[in-house]
Amino acid sequence: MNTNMSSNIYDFSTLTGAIHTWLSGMMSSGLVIFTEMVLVGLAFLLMYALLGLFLVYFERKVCAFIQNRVGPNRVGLYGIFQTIADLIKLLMKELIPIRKSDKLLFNLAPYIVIICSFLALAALPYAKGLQAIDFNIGVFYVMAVSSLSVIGILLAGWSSNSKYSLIGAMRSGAQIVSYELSVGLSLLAIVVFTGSMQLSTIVESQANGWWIFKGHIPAFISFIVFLVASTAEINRGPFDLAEAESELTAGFHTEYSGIKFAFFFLAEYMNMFIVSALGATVFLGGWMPFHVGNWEGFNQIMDYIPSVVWFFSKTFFIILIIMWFKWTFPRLRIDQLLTLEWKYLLPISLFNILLIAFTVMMGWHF
Amino acid sequence: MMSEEIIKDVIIGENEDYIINMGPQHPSTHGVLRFEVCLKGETVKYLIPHIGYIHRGIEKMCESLTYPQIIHLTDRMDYFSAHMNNEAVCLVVEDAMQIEVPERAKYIRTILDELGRLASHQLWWCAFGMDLGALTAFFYGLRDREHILDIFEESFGSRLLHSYVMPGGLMHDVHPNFQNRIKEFIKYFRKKLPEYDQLLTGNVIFQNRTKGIGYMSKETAIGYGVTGPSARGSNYSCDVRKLAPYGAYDKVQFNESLMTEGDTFARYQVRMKEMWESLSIIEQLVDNIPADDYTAKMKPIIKLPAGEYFRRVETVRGELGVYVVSDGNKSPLRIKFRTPNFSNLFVMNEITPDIKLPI
Amino acid sequence: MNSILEYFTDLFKGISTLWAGMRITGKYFFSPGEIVTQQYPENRKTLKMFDEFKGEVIMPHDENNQHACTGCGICEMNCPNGSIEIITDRVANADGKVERVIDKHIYHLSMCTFCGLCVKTCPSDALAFGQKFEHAVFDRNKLTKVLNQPGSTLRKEAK
Amino acid sequence: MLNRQELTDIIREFEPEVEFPEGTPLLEAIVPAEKLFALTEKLKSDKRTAFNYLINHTAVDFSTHFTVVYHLDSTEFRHLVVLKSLIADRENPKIDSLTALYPAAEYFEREVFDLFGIRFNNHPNLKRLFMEDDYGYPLRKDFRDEVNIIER
Repeated sequence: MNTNMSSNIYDFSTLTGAIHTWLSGMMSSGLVIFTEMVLVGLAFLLMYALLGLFLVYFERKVCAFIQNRVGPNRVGLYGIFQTIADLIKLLMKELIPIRKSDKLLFNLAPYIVIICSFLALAALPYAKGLQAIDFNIGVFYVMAVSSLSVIGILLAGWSSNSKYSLIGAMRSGAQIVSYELSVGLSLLAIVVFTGSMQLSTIVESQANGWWIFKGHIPAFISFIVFLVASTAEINRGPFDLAEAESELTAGFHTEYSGIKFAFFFLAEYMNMFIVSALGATVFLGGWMPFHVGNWEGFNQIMDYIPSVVWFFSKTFFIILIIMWFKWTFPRLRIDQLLTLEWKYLLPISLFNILLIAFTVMMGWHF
Repeated sequence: MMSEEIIKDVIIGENEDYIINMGPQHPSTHGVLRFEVCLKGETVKYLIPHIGYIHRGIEKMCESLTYPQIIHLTDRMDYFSAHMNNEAVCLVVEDAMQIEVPERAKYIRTILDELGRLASHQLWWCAFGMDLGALTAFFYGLRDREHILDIFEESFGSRLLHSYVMPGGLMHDVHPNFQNRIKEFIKYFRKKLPEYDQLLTGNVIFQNRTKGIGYMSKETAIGYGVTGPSARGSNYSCDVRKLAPYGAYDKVQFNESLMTEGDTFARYQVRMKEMWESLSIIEQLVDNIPADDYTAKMKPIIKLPAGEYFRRVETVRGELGVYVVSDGNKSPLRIKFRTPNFSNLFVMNEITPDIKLPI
Repeated sequence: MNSILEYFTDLFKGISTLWAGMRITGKYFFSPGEIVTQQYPENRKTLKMFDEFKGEVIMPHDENNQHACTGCGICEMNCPNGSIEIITDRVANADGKVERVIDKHIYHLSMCTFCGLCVKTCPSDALAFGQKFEHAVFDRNKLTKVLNQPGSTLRKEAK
Repeated sequence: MLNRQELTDIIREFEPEVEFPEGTPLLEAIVPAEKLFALTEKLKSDKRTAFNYLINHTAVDFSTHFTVVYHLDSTEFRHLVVLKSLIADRENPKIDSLTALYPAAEYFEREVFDLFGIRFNNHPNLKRLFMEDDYGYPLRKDFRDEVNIIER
């Protein structure tokens, strides 16, 4: 089944290849790599800022529609410049120094959090041929890097010399460490199916169908577990105990203001994007278009939609689900949060791995 | 030699109190009170309420105001049960002067009481949801409350603090649209109320958060003088509407909502049941408002005969007692409001220990 | 065995209750017709307050610039917050008798609690509630208003 | 539910010195201040009366003396009695605390102490509830505060 013929027109490797040959013609090979790195870095910075701004706007609109409201609608058409106005406000705000806080760690924490979310962006395949580094342990790398942000949160909570912050950070630590397990195990399910940890290989393996369809019930279960656990891992409602505003005012970032607060805020939204992108890549086929069996005509039409569009629409579908969670459920208590992980998610995903191993062994998947 | 005690005390700090403040600027207390919460880990060891942040000296002010003027201050004591507070003062004055209130006024007062109860319970529901982290509940509750506030605004001109009940009856007659609007609202709200149940009551997270939390026994409730829905969750029958009916409560059929569990979820369910009861009370009354005068003939200056008077009404949060000492002048010598929240609040220290921090 | 059954019934019951909540929010997400918020400054033209709305205390004047206030001071006496002050004047009328007329009916909007006692107790129905609700000003003094218009006179009832 | 006469008889049996004013809407009993605690204890523990619910507690300043007022209710029988005690000493008013009988009394008494300056013996935590420590007692008739209170 050769379905990738027509999607080649959107292959980004031709573009990147062209840039590489153009640069090699002008300078030495070392300089080429350096220039390319700078270019990629700039591209990611731009994407990071734009995505962050858009996600904040998207969240506000989604929650407004759920709550029978209109949402931001004053700044620009439909309020699209609202988040930019907010960003300008945050940039202009005073950075309040906290007496008796640990100055170095207090200032370091937001950078750790934002760097961790930045690192994970590199390994994600955005489209055919558009991926900064294609690690052969891509899934592992993204998980490892995204779980580093707990260090920043703990530092923020400890160094700001506030009881609310400390409680929030401790909760966050317990939460992220335990939910990391379930995220890992649910992703492991697909790794078992694919036999590879390389994200590009996982995407390629879904050319004839996404894993959530191909993998029968076990894949679906691991998708649900992944959704719940990753929502918890990025500290979003209903698992936002770390910043539960009706209990701890703002949790670990109570004492932060201005741009440092904006870093935490932006990192939270980018983490949401990263887990959604990872989920879309692993379970929903990444940039692969939607194909149905032998419907050649239908598949041809699907191929004409660019792979970038596929990737981002799948990602935003998962983001929408995560937002739907947040705006429906009340928050869990800390003991219930841990009960959910250790009593429900972990045994289920362990059993699920067993089921998948059996399925793969018997060759029951497509 | 360091004994184990010293190690525990000084080095680990086991007996040291870890105190955090909930309020007065904390998002869950809205500037009205402060809880001094002592924690052990995430568990509450003890909790001390501090009140008085919005104490306005109403009792002192009342000593220099006439009775109709006092009524506009009682709105502000608990602005979600403004009508009931007004009515309590009016009942005292009417008792003392032995005025027969026209039936029409009684019916309308009762309808307004129940509408106020509904509006307050809606706001309670949405704020409760918000405090638990379900922010959408907040907007659904406010959306439905708006309909009641519109009814209020059409008839009395203000949405929250409508000093509408006067000694002897009402300030002026209700708007001709009053009955129709209420019927429309009942039809609308009967459809929306089951959604409340689906969104929060049935939710497994919500039930786990509220069940078994803050257990209050009936004896504790009586001892601390807890009244209203909070006490009825502990199977303590204390509804003044049943015990000593005032207004038109003796003409309607309704059940006192009681639960036996005594925890937060029971108190929640009592209030949800009360919303259904309020709807049915309003339904029974709204068609039968007699055509009558809206107020009895009153003298322009109201002077209470010397003596002491005490009346109780059931507000949204419990029993409101008004104790008036009059020396025959047009303003009272002493007026004391036994507000329900004052008593309800201080039971907090009794029921909160040993529960996890998100109360 | 029983506990295992309980574990799974708990799990599925929990998921079904969660799904019930998500159905409600999902329903509203896909029905923009349910949006209830008003677009405030844009709908100023169409915004109409209810007739009884207590915006501020006004003194209605007719087309001859006449009002009904006799300056008796009952509203001032009844006001719980002292937000009404009345300054009267003594003027000789056409018959040569000295009679009390109102000079200034001062109304402090900043102190008013809209209890409605002045409107209710006014014996000549000279006061009413206005419909204006946008009272924000930059200077507090602007909230003190003189209700009777300059040059206005007392309306004489046709006998 | 006991009627007015029966209650009067029972209270008289407990405490012969109690006076009952005529013509009051509720049953009132004027108790000597030093006998108040003993009488209330009996009223609460006796099976016939069972006054277990303190609705309201406050004080009134009559310029010559203070009156401390207790509204007691029985959740079982739903009869009501108003207990009153006169405190003539305006300089250093004192009365027994009922906190041991009714937990609700603790905060009512703190409020009365805050507003009237009446001290309660045996109160576990007699601190001011609203006002600062050096503020006067605002509900006394002779209280003056030129700064914060505008008199009309």
